[in-house]
Amino acid sequence: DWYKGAPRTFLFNPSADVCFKDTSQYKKAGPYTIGFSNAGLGDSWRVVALHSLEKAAAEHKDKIGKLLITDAGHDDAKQIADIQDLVSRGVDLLIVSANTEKALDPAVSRVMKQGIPVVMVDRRIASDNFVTFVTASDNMEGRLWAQWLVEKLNGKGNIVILGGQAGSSPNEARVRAGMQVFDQYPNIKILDTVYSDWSPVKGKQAMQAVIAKYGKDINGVFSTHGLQTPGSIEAFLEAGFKPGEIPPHTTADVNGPLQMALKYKVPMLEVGYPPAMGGQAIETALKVLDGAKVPCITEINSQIAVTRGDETPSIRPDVYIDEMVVKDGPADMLVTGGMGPGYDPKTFSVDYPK
Amino acid sequence: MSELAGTPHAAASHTGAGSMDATATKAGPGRSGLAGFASRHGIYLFLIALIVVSGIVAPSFLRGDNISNMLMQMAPLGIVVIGQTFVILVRGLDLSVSSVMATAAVAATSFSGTNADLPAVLGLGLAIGLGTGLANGLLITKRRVSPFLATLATMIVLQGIRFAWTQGAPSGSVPPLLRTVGSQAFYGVPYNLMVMVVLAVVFGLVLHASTFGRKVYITGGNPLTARLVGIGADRVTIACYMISGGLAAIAGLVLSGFVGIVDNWVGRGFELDSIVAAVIGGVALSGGRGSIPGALAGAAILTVVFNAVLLFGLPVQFQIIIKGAVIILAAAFYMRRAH
Amino acid sequence: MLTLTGISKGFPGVQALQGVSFDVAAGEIHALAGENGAGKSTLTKVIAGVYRPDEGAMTLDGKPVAWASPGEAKAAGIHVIYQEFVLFPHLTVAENIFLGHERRSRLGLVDHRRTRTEAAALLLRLGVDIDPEARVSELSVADQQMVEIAKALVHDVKVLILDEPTAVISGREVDLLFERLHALRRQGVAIVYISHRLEEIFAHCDRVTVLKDGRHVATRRVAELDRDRLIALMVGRDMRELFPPKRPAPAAPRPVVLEARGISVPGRVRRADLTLRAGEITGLSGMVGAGRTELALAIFGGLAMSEGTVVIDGTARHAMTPARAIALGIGLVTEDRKGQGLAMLMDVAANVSASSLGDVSRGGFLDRGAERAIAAEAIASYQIACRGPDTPVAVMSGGNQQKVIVARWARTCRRVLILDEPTRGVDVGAKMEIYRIMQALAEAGIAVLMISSELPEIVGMSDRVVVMREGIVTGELVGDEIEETAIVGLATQHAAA
Amino acid sequence: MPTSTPTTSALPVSAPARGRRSRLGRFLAARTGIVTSLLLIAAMLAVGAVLSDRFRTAGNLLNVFEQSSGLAFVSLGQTLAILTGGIDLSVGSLISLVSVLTAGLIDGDSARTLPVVAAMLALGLGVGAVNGLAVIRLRIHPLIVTLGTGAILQGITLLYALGPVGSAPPEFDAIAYGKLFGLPASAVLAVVAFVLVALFLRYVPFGRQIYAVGDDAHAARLMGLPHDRVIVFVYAFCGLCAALTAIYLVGRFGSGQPYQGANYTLASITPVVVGGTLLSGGRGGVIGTLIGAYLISLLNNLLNFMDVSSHVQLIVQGLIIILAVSVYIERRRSIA
Ligand SMILES: Nc1ncnc2c1ncn2[C@@H]1O[C@H](COP(=O)(O)OP(=O)(O)OP(=O)(O)O)[C@@H](O)[C@H]1O
Ligand SMILES: Nc1ncnc2c1ncn2[C@@H]1O[C@H](COP(=O)(O)OP(=O)(O)OP(=O)(O)O)[C@@H](O)[C@H]1O
Ligand SMILES: O[C@@H]1[C@@H](O)[C@H](O)OC[C@H]1O
Ligand SMILES: [Mg+2]
Ligand SMILES: [Mg+2]
Repeated sequence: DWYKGAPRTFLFNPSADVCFKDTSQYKKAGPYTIGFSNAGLGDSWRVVALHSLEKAAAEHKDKIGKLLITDAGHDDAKQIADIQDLVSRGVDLLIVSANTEKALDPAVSRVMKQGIPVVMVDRRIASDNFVTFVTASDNMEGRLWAQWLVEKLNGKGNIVILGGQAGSSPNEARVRAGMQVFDQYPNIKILDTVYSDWSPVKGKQAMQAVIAKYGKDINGVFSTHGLQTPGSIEAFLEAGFKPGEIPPHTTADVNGPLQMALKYKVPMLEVGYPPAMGGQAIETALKVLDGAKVPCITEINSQIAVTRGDETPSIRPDVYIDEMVVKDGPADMLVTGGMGPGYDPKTFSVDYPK
Repeated sequence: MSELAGTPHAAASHTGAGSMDATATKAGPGRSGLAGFASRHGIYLFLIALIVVSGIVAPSFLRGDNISNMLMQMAPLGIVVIGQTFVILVRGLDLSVSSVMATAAVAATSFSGTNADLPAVLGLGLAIGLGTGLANGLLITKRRVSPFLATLATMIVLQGIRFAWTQGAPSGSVPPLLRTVGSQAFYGVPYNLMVMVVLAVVFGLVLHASTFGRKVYITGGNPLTARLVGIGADRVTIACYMISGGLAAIAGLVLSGFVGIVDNWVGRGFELDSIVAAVIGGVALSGGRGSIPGALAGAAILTVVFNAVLLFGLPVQFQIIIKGAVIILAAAFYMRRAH
Repeated sequence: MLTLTGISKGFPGVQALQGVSFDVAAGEIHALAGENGAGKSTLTKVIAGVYRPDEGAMTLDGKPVAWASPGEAKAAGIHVIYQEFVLFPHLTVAENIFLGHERRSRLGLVDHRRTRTEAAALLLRLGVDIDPEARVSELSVADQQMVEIAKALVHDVKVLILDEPTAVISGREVDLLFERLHALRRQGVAIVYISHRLEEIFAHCDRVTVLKDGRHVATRRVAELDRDRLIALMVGRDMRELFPPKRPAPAAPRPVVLEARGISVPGRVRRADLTLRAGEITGLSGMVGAGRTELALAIFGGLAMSEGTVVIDGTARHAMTPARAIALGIGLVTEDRKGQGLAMLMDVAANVSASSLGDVSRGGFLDRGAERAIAAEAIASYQIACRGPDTPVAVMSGGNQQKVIVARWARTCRRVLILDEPTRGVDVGAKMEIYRIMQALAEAGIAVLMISSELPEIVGMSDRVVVMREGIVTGELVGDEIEETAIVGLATQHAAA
Repeated sequence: MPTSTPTTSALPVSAPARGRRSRLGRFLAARTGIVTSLLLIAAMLAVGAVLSDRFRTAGNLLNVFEQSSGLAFVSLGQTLAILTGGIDLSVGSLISLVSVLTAGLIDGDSARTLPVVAAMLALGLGVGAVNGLAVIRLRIHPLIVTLGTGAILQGITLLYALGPVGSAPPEFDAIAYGKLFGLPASAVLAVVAFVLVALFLRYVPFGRQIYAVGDDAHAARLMGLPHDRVIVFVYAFCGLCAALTAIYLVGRFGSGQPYQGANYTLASITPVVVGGTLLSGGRGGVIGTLIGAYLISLLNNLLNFMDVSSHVQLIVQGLIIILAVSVYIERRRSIA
């Protein structure tokens, strides 16, 4: 039912040459020691992504001798130290999900200079000093969301940008890409940009303030992920917006916003950013250590879903949100998790090589 | 010699025109009439003036839904401030409140998410809050760790436990009743405000009318006196930290109902904001001085300032800037009054 | 050298100095005498720039001066040894001595070796054996006082003021101090000397100025005075009038209420015994630092004792706590009013009821009406000057504050009342009132223990006197044995075993 | 600040100890913090060495050294504030402000490095001096003053930048990651700075007076010591250290971020107290802080090597604070 094909960003990419990296210099015999420097946990997306990575490592026990994982607790300074520590521990390859794109740049670039290949996942650094970046195209997400909002509003209206963590690459990239679209429409106005740290609670507080300021003048909310979207919808409801009156919202991955979209009749576009990229990072890492050619950006495919009747000329969904939602599922569930049936983040445990 | 009394300003007052203790009183000695009234009730007058001015500058400020919103935002802070007041009165402070809030909120989602769980949710939340308060109190009284460090340490430890418990991110949902309490209003009166008011009345009576409350003031006013008149100052102090922990847990639960989805950072910033509110409300960090109504007025001022900044069309950043200015001005005001 | 004219200084509730004039010449030791609270220390602090006088003028070397800070006075050559120590407990003895006048090397840096050796030399010159490397917090009170004195010898001072320097030292140390003072006098230093020990004034001082209740009473050449005339100037009346007449000793010995046996507090009290009897006033005397306060605190449960027992009405009590002591009917008026006795921000009613909250609460709630009624009664019967039960104690005068504390304990002590320096810093009127209360309590059958550093008070009030020295009880006097010389003998006698 | 509790307010009595203690005994007794920290470090090194031979490599231990320098720089200033019995809770916001301004104003252009760095150091100094002046003039507790100024600074930071801004010129890289005599440059600088301040505190009269003010501010005033100057100085110095930290972080991160310093406010206090400086002032020193900062970095490093989850790392960190501060409490006899 859903789109299962190759990444559209790859297929539809109009440029003649797609960037590829030769990784033969990193070819090595196993078993490998792979390090994963995680920016931090704290939201359900990141937990599933970590689990996906651990699961993939467990499936490759034959090749991976050791997987060393550190967690920086969303602290740039600690992540730099973690990366240094992982290098000290003698990793053959480093997977990094960088807390913020600029701050980790010098540290990650340094690792590459030392000849250790780095695979970025989900959050990249600002420069291109890595072998490849495993993602689901933040750019595509940002553009699709923006294009949809523009078309929903017939090219005229006021948008609030509800960001995640300021300075993290997915957030920055999605907003940048979205702005490329908005900038083409002079009658689209960005009222305010606020940040939520990917938290629904903070998202709600931030949106309450914005709604207090602009009220009914808000015509659309560009939310850079589904984690914070419920907070925004809540804030509208509390400000007295009735079902059907809440302006269109964008979202990704999370079940809660989908449930709310249906319940409160909120026009919504979901563009997936599957945490399954955690597992993909392991696959890609093994390719690199095998000396195989890899694309400079490894994108995995995103699902596109909208509320019924809210498709626009440019945005044709793969599925409708009512087909995608897990009606009685928990609000914080990741519908794009890809972890298979019976997965429960609370009890998940896998025997990966330590 | 190590608490406020040992610090520059207190010393300044020693060498200046008599010690602060000798002249400072709740009643503002020697002042009468309008000036005395203004000085005694300055905080409430300031709050009223703030509301009036905000209403004039931004008429939407006084709209029913805006007021309802502000009250809903104030309630969780107000609940924490009540506890913080107890702790500051005994010359302490509690930095662990935000961690308690988040942990209690996370705990609330670890059941099936129905109203039947409420007793368990409340019980577990309170256990976390009271347990943390007990740990703080014991460290402070028995191990003599400074309140700042003791509560900083428990804040960090609790955060670690929370992450270990949730494996990184909380999931699940809170009981519907908590949802209602945290995010609904009854004819414009938010339920969470009602919770705050009930708690304020109960703990206001405890502090201002009960024997225990008197012991709190004596312990904070002069710990040595407290000891020598047979008041179990240690037990009183521990109880204050437990009150703070317990109320923080309740605030965390209330706040968890705010969005229904809980994250690891419910209550982030409350540790400093609650101290700020208390100080603005006239609770002295040197202990023994302050009241619940004053502290709540402080919380209300913070909330109103935040709201007004937005309605005035100022950038959000001014919320923080004005918060900083208000706290310094308020502290300077009380200092001046004490002299 | 230094003259003061018409100096006034008030504190809320007290006029500490009123139109006081005073002068001290180079090469003179000028004594400043007066009762507690007469204003001696306040005058000192005005000279030192700690307080700015409300009125009056000051000249140094003929030039008018008005200090903006203690630093200015210091720079002008005025050095004060304050009654309360100005020492830094975490710094070493040597550092304390040279603080602000650091010994430097050629590079201008602090020369710690020189600081150490010079401090050692200085202490040697003073004749005391104190390790210059020790932290001041490790020293005994007497040694701390010697460090204070050593500090004065470091600089070239024009005016040296000593505020009761001998209160905590004795014997040889006192002699050494005066040797130094005489040397300084020869060098032309102007010395102001404050002491309650009149014999010192007569032995060493040139002139004496007497203050009373903040006013200048007289300035005389010491040679023109004798002891009685000086006392008359200070007190304005015969000392004996202050005290209520002693009650005759009863025919049968009074029953023992409390017996402290072999009480030790590490470093402060060694195996002290003390017996208190119903209806008797026992005076506990000794030099400041003798360990009287600690003995009292240990009995009351306010300080942990390392050995000993307290027997109350025949029952031995081991783990005493203040709460238990209060329940047993013991009360303690502490020596430090502000530091230990009162919650300064709270009102009279709250301070009076503090030790008997149970009496004014019902079902866990305070009965404010009952509390105010009790306070009103106390205010009336002890003649406490205040606006009423709601007056914050902070605005009251020292004597009235003291009466509030006495009122608190008079309510709850059924067996024993301990008063530690109950009249320190209170005026004559309040003093008499406190004596009267003590006597009344004793008449009501309560065992009263009065700790006091004032000999006349001990002599005037006590039925029995116990004397301590360096943590040890050195003797006991009854009836006619009670007189100043006997007490001083016991207080300064060297500890036997 | 409310660093003490009813229980710690003890009667000011202490045992007369006339007996002279041995030099060494006295030296060590005055440095419980340093001794305990060094023992802990030794224990960690032992555990780590047994655990993994990669842990005990010079490279790893030098990395730890480098990792500690950011924290060390802020804590250096914080130590002085705490020595006077105060505290500076504005350092985090000041770091954030200086880092966005430094990165934003230089924006990769080496020509601007000198003037901007100079201006930023002056800014740090100035903000700190304002803190100090507010403490003495308004007579407000430093905790409140710096909480307030911290909020104001954070607001200003966010007015300037909501997200990451600017970029560091290449020469910043040398401070953050470069080597000096084969040692991490930042760490060498940190050690030099600490030793200089330690010498200052010990050998310059003003340094001794900082201790005196923290030991007993009232007595310091009576002695005519320059109490007010000491207070203004330590907060100004604290601001300067925060600005230095920010500039170092710009080098390490290559850009400025508006929440860069947030973690440092409370974190800057830990090495100070772990190193044995009393929160109540008057006792301690910067060498303890330097060791404390190294200890904290080493702890992180060791826990990473031990594969301890980040959650447990937090718990251990909290417990270390408790352990450290309850070792150094001054034992005083108190009423009851
Ligand atoms: N800082 C102050 N605040 C309020 N009252 C004060 C202060 N200092 C002194 N007093 C009061 O001023 C009066 C004079 O006190 P002062 O200390 O000068 O007396 P004194 O002659 O030195 O007494 P003593 O012999 O007991 O030392 C006393 O009533 C005292 O309580
Ligand atoms: N080592 C010390 N450091 C600081 N202050 C001290 C020290 N020892 C005593 N004091 C203070 O000096 C004063 C008198 O000393 P202390 O209380 O030891 O003597 P005491 O035994 O009470 O003497 P007294 O016999 O006069 O009651 C008290 O106020 C006490 O707090
Ligand atoms: O990429 C983002 C991830 O880093 C964040 O933590 O969760 C939401 C995702 O979109
Ligand atoms: Mg005096
Ligand atoms: Mg005494």
